[in-house]
Amino acid sequence: MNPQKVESTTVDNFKRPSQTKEIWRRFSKSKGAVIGFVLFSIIAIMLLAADFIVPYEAAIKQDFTQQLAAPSREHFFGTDGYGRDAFARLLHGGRTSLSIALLATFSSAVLGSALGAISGYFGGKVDSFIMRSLDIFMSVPDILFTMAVVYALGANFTNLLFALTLAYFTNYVRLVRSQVLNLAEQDYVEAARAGGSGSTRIILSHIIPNAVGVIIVNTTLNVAKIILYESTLSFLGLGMPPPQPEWGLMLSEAREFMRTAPWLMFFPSAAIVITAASINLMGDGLRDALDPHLKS
Amino acid sequence: MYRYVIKRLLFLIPTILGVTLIIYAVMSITPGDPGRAMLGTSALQADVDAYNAALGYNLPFPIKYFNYVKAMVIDQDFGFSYLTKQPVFDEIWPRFLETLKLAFLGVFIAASVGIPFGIYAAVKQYSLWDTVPSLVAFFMAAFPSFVLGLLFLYFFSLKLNLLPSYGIGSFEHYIMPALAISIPPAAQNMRFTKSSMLEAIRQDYVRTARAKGAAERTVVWKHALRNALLPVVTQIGLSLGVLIAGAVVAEKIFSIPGIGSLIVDRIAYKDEPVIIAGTILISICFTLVMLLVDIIYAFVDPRIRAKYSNTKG
Amino acid sequence: MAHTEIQNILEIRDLKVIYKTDLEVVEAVNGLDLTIGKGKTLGLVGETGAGKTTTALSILKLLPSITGRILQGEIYFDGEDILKKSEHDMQSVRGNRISMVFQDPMTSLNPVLTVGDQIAEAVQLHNPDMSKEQINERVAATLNMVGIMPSRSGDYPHQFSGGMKQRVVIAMALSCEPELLIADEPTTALDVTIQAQVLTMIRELRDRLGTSMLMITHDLGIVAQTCDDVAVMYSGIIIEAGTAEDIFLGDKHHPYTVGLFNSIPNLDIKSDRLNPITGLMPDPTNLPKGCVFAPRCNHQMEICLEARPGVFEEGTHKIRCYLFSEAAGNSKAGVDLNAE
Amino acid sequence: MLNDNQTVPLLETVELRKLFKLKGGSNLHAVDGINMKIYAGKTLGVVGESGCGKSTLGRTILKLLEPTSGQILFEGNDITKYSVSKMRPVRKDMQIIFQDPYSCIDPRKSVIEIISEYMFIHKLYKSRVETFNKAAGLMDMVGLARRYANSYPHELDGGRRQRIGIARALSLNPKFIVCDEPVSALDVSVQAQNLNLLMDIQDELGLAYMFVTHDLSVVKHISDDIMVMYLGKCVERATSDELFANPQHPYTKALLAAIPKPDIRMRNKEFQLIKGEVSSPVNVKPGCRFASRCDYAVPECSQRDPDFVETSPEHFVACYIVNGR
Amino acid sequence: GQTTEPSEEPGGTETPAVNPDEEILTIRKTASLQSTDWEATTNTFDMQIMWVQVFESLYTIDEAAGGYQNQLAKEVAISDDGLTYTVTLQDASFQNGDPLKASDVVFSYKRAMENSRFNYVTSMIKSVEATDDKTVVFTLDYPYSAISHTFWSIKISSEREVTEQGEAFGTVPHTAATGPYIITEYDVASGLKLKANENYWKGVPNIKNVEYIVISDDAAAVIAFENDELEYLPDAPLSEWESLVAASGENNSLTKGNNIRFMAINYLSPTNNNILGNLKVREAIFYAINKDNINAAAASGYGAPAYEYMPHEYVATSPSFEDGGFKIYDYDPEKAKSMLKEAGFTDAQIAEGIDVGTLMTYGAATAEKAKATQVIQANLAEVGLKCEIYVAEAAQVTPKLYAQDYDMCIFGDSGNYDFNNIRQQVHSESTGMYVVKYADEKSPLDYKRLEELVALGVSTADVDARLDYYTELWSMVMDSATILPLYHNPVGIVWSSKLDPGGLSPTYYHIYNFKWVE
Ligand SMILES: Nc1ncnc2c1ncn2[C@@H]1O[C@H](COP(=O)(O)OP(=O)(O)OP(=O)(O)O)[C@@H](O)[C@H]1O
Ligand SMILES: Nc1ncnc2c1ncn2[C@@H]1O[C@H](COP(=O)(O)OP(=O)(O)OP(=O)(O)O)[C@@H](O)[C@H]1O
Ligand SMILES: [Mg+2]
Ligand SMILES: [Mg+2]
Repeated sequence: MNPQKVESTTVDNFKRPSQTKEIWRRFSKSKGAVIGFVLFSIIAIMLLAADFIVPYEAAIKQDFTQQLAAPSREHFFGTDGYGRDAFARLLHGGRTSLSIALLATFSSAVLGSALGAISGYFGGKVDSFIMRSLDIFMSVPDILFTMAVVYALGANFTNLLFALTLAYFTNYVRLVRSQVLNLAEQDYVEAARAGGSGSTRIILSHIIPNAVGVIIVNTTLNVAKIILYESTLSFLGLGMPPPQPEWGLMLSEAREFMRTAPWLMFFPSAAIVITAASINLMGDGLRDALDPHLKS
Repeated sequence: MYRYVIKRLLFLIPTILGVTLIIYAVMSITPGDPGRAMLGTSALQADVDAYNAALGYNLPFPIKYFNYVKAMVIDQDFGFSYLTKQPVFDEIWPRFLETLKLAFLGVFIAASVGIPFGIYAAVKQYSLWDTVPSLVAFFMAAFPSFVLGLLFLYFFSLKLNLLPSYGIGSFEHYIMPALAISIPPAAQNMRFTKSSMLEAIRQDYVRTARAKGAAERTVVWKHALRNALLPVVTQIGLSLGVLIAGAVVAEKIFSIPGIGSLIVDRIAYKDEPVIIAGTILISICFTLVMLLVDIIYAFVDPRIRAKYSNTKG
Repeated sequence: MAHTEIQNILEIRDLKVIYKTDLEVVEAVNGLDLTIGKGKTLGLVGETGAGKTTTALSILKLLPSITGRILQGEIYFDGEDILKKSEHDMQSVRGNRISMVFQDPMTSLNPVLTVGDQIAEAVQLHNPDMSKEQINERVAATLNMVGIMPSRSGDYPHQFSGGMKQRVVIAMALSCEPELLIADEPTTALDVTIQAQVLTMIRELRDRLGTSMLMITHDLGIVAQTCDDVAVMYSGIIIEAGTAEDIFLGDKHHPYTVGLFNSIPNLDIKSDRLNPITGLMPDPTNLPKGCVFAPRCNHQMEICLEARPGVFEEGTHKIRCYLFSEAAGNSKAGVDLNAE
Repeated sequence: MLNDNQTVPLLETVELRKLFKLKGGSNLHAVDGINMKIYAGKTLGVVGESGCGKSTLGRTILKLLEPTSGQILFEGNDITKYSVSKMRPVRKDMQIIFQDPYSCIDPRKSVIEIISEYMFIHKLYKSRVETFNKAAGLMDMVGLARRYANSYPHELDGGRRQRIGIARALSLNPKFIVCDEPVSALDVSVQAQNLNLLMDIQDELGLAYMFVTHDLSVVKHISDDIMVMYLGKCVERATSDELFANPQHPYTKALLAAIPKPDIRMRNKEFQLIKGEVSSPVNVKPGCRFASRCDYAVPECSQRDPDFVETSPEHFVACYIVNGR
Repeated sequence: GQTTEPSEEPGGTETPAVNPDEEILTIRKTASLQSTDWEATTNTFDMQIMWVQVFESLYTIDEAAGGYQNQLAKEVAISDDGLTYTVTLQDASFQNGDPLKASDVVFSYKRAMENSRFNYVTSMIKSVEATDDKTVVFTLDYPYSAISHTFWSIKISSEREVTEQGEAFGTVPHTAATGPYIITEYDVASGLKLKANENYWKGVPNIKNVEYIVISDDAAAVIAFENDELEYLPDAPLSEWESLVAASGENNSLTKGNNIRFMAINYLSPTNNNILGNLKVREAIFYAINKDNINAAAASGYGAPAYEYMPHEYVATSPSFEDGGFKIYDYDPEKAKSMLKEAGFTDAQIAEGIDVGTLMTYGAATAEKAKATQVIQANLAEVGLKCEIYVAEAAQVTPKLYAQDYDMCIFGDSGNYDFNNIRQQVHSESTGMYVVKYADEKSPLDYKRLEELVALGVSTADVDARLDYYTELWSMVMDSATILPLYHNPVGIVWSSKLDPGGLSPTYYHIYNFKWVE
């Protein structure tokens, strides 16, 4: 064989033709997923560009001459009990809500996946210890546990993150553990061992990349759940400290003006529902795109 | 099978101990003490200390934990509320039943609405019966219970004056809270049932049933459904957790004397006996429900039943 | 078709079936003609994806409702066009007059119902007047027939071995003494010794009940040992059909049939190399314009790439290939199968 | 068929045993005292029904499973007790090809990456480019067009995927390959293509195969020697021709009789059936494992394991009847 | 959703036929009752029931009349030195039928004096003795002008019944009180029910049955009132006040109440190099605060800015800001900024924002005190001061206040009907002016003089003299810029047209005075 020729036919061409493309193709075939993606993109862009749309100042600037004003050209979504612009608060509050949700999702995914991987991979005593502890841990209803933690540590960004992480990591432990157990049974893992791969290499180059799809899907769907959960916590008075706007807190504040200024409740509700729904739509689309079973 | 059930019931013991430990640990990092909370700022520190000492509050954590467990195990005594001096059990039990009523009503609605719609959507995939409910479910699944609760309150009590806005007693009192907490899980159940059902309908044995000449109804109800419901049963069991979270909120909004809102309120007073006993009670309930789910599972699926009857000891 | 006397239990004409998904259109069956004589067993042979199962499902009108679609054709069962029947009418045909045994015994039985119940259901569906006792007797008799103790009718499928499950499936299919039995690769999932048991049983029952049968398989050995007639399927088309003698002993063959025979190692002759067909089946979402086999054929001619060939008939033997059609002349006819 | 000068087998097992511990303390006898020899450049076919321990045997020989007892001698060295690191160089010489073309390769890696993986593990070549060139060469060898180098497995059909597995197994220049039903999942025409490929490679590189299958016509076609397994035990072993010409164990006979042959003279002829099905390998009792299904069984059969006796040169049978006790 | 239209029909205008014996008076409660032992009730809602309707004390309060009056005490004789109070009891009887005896009073006082919670009203009592069945003699350590408040605070219970019930007392319904209403049901699920004490020593109450309904959510409570499910709604949610006014027609009242919110600054806080130790900074903070905005946010604008420690209208000895002559720190952001400059901060530092630490309060995150923190935070930001908000439950905040471990805090104090109350707050060894510990070397005021003034005020019954002392005292406190009264939280009450509440008592209503409208 002629190495020169080989170089020109394969090696130079060798790139990682991403599977992302294929996944994207399938993802974009699903109407729901595209709607979700577009919606979420709009939301994300608006939140990212919040500072350009309306400055943060407007979200915390109190103006008692404008207390509880109805939606108008000046205040698209009206004003709240402090005369603060509800539109600005919604935009900037979304940033808080979403960043907590994203961070909490991320940290719970990392913590849970690590524990799940350890449990699934090492098996035996480690596995039963982790799983039994988890059983006990999970028998305390999330909401009570999270509330106790937030009460104990005080309500602020970090503690909220911590509490949400603790409430959500358990999903991942089970998920990743079963993935690892399942993947470890695949012939290609055996093949890698037959080729002389060590455990580390197998985990890093075979098990993790294959488990990642499922984790990503789960993670996406979890973002929506956490947004809802977080708003519930806020509603119970365990959310972010004021004056920082946050959707759940806005709702919680709006509750007493339910009859005098119903729009204050309407817009954050809509924001939560639309965001959560759009993420769910994307998650479903992603799951279908990543799952070859549903192809036919 | 019964060996398995006993084994699972025995696992309640470490569960209770673990739950107690977790809650104790969390409470021990919470600032404040019951004495100060009860006696107020103007009380002398010495009095506060005496108050705490009388409660056995100042003991070191392990001893306190041990004493608690001992009392619980040996005397089935959960102690007295720091706040009301009532025996904890007397205080939490009626509220627990209230929450249970609400949560199970919620489970019932979530299941009885979600499952049939899910089945129908799967059977009539891509028809109006699928797309419309699926879309509705999509949005409903994204509603936090408290938003629903507030909206219901606004429309049904305030605007239409159809339903009572607070309290317990008649069936009407439970309509709004039960709906508020069960609609999101109902939507989840519907989505879950639908995909599970679609999966089941694809199976070979369903095709076999059709090939036998079974009518579509038989195929769906007799063959596909029982298999499709297996994962749904688990899902419903798990949704009890979601419902309990919803119940805390609903209890607040609709003024229902439930255990969730009780625990929330008592956290503010560091009323540990109530918080711990309440949490244990909910955990036991949760564990039992999960056990029930497994038993139902075994009941419906002979393969699982066989697995349990084979594991001896 | 004015039938005065029907000799064929099943006649399929120019059947076209597609699967339409969001992403693509699979042309699974592309103008298939098939005939099964009364009391005969037809072996339908073909590789994975040839469209065998699709054909079988079309006969029962059990194609996946959302994706599968019959585009054209007629399927005459006992002189009546099945495709014109309503779903309700089909229900009395299925299981009663035409039964089907599916490929995989492990998944063909409902795991949560007892075996007895599943057989009883089949019986009851087509004998609605039967009493409970009568049905139970029938179930017991059916199980007996396939060599399973009737006392096991209360067991669940997971308590049975693969072979027993497949026997149950067959028992179920035969419990109403259908006129036509479709067996879709009834033994592929089984070990050879069990396969032999099951095949023996099918043969016995067929002979005893006088059932006509469509035996779908990719194993030429099974065809040789069980079938009267054979149809070879490729990419949704029957490319060669005839009596078993025509196919196994005849001297004219479609090049694909030749390749198929050359691919199986012969137990009797020791050869160093096999002579398989090169290449793969065409993509069913993108079929060639001409003969579907042309891209792999080593007798390929220009015309093969342009249009589908017609049927060459010689008695009972039919071949769809230009090698034998008048248009192409007979110059290359007589590709020898038995080139030993 | 064996040359006298090939006295040292490439691979030999002595009383190799692999038990799986099941929940509840029972043992599953997957491989139960196998003695076998494979010589360089030769193929040993292993046949037997599903679950009889063929795959387990293959995996145990490669030490992908830890043997319970017995010895594995590779080129005369006992590798049974080798540690993971000591095994590593040996792995270059012993490879495996799997049955399922769908699960045997990592779906997230491109073809060239899969084929190169082993070479990277053993750092056979200095640079990436060199390794990929080698891999491209292997693709040529197994008849995979180079344009597939950057494809992902799901874009390929089963036959091609199987070839990726073959190329990967060959990448380390092994001396011995366990082929665990490498063609049974494929269509006959593709199966024939791949069988030809395996035989060509053997001729070219002088490899030894242990060829696991349940398809007797395939095994006859490819093997020099054949071993028939039943419930973890070897019941008969002989050269391929000898076995087909002169099967002795009742099970082997039944197995051969059960294969449907593409010969219409056999139409509607009775199969020679054996009753029942393979029993469970859990906590097996001593005695011939086949006794319960055997028409010729005598009481002794179920009392003590029959010895593995050489009835004619290179033809071994474990049966009281055949061996005349 | 607007309720401002005057055209809207007020709910319940029709006069229903009332059978007074069967009609049940329904009153809202936000949470279930803590205990049936008056000593164990810690929140206003429970005290409104236990301290007024069920139990009685030697004195009672009539808010409408603005003072203390005899209740179980028929006559009180005070010795000249002001150290001995001889109380003659009414011919009253307990709900269990036992006559009220002096020994019951002694028993009740002794029991309360053992309870640390009542330290603030009992610490001056040296002894309580019964000289005969109807006479109780109190001996004090020092003259105590606010003894009336003590006589009101300590409720009298039946020695026999309390002793008999032992541990269970408080956890079950009982008849150990003398009040007009008897608890008939005390239960989580069925709530709290009272019935008229037919043998009440003052005469049979008009309203026979009372039911307290637990409604934790304000919106639900308003809806319930509008739907005629509640007849009396004390502490009506102010954000819904307009709707309630519309629904109740004439039957509503909005009063200033005796509840004031304060902001305290911990001059000892180490935060930012003890920045709060700087008087100018504290003054700047006070000048920056806009009390009107706080009122608008926290009390929906129905409250009033506060300047005093006690509402002058309620307590004659409380100095009024109009003529007290003490600093009142009216909103003046410019002045605040200049004070900061005086304190040595540069314009750059002010523009950048000066960290003054945490503003703490307790309650729910959306409750009124938390709202006040948000307004203050915004106010401070305007003048270049940065603070963080910490809102937590009382169990967590109270110990911090006690330990004086905070920077700034907002707390509420409801009046004890005498400015004298301040004595407890300032003098007590436990805390300073509730939360500011003045008895310290670094004290920003002459704390010795402060104590002196307290002592003087406590021991004189002369209202004018006490007003003078307290004016001086309050001026000192205000000069120190450590405590700032913020706003009066108003009390809104609405009631059904079926009901005649017979005069208004915003804090402690007396159901005994209520009547059904015929
Ligand atoms: N539900 C479906 N949706 C889309 N395509 C399908 C579906 N079922 C079958 N196909 C495609 O239709 C073609 C014919 O499939 P069919 O199952 O009829 O083949 P077969 O001859 O039975 O193959 P096998 O031997 O593997 O059973 C194949 O290309 C297959 O991929
Ligand atoms: N990891 C394992 N744990 C427990 N039992 C196992 C394990 N792997 C295989 N077995 C059991 O060992 C026996 C032999 O299995 P093996 O896979 O070797 O059979 P096989 O002959 O290769 O069968 P097939 O033809 O189905 O591939 C079977 O009964 C199987 O269930
Ligand atoms: Mg098929
Ligand atoms: Mg195997």
